[in-house]
Amino acid sequence: MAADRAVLREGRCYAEVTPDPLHLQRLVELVVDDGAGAFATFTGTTRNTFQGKKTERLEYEAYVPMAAKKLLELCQQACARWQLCGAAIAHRTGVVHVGEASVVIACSSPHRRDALEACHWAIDELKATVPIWKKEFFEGGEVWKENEE
Amino acid sequence: MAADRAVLREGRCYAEVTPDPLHLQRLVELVVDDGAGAFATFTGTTRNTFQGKKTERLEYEAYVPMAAKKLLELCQQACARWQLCGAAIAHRTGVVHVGEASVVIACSSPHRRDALEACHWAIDELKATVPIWKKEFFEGGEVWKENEE
Amino acid sequence: MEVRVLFFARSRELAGASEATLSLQPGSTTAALMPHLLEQFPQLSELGTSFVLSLNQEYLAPGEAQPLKAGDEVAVIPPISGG
Amino acid sequence: MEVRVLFFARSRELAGASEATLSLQPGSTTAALMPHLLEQFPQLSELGTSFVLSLNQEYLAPGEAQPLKAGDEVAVIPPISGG
Repeated sequence: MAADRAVLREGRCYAEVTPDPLHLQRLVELVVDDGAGAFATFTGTTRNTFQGKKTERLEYEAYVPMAAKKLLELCQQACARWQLCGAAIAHRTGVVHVGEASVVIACSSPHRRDALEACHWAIDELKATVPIWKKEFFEGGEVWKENEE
Repeated sequence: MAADRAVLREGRCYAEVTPDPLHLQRLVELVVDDGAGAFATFTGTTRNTFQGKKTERLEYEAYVPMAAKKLLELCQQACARWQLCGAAIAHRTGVVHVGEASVVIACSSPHRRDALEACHWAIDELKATVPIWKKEFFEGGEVWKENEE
Repeated sequence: MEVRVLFFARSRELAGASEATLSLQPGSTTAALMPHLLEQFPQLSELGTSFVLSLNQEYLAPGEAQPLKAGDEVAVIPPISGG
Repeated sequence: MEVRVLFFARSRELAGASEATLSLQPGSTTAALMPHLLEQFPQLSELGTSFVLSLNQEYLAPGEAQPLKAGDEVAVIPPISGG
């Protein structure tokens, strides 16, 4: 049976795919560093509407080992491109109800621009490269979403 | 005796100046909205070094009522410029030790770009306009910092 | 030789399975995969060109042909939508 | 008429006080503030030009002269460093 979760760590990088609820504070604690003066985070959550219709829930499916690998690579690229103390990303799988988090990203750096830019880049890059799929369940139907990237 | 803290709320905006420790999760909860699909936060903390010297602590001083007013205006400008569900900023005064937060910003929006851009703009604008001062206490001295903006 | 094939999202629904084993001639490349998969799972044709393949957890460029060996892991990857 | 003056950060250290009351001629403008303050708190001259003033919690542009009234609140604002 394929594993339903994975955690990869390397140096200042942390990547996780999990069916469990995500907690922002936990991801922030993974990038804490006394040398950091700035922490930037991004959390993606399930919204209550989809193209004007009421969203009932989202369901995420992941190619777990490859998604974790791609998430770690993403963190490593961010650390190579910006001056970061730490970068951590966790993506949830399974049912994610309205208001719940599907993805949490936390970056820390000595100066603010690095953490802020890395965090923004990371969510854009995740949507373009990580093998995870989202199915929208709304009033009257369901559909596999496709990212625009 | 002048008040040592202030909280201002208006519509989707929240601004606070306080001597109490700041908590990221609390600020995030202030911008929670089922219509939001994205939450971006920024936390500024005291780093352990200053120009190569070991930082002992930072001490922040605020023109409390004007700082709170400017923080609220900042949130309002962010809401006018980007499509946000909520914007909240809290700045701490008094002693802020290494690793502790001096400022926390949380923005939420339906789509990720708005929250991410507003959050980045907000910390830049805060540093340029809000009447708060930081004194660095390091090995061998102390100095009032001046933002480059 | 046998390779393991994983199906995700819409490809999983169309194939009616989350994984399968493909028996291929030794010396086969990744170019042989879709013809064999479409034979075994004709519904996959509904994907059209809206998918890519991965080999051992690395994306294959469309049209890229990599040699396969026994035990390789391949996945059918419809348009992704993480985050 | 009396206006309330607040000192912050370095200006507070130089003045040796966090606030003061200034008695000014009725009809005075904000241009009268610094000459009076420098008289009462000569150490403030060490600020040089590294400060701005605020009037009732709005920044004054350097050189801007606004009319003052009794009870107004003015602050001496050295270079800020929040965040």
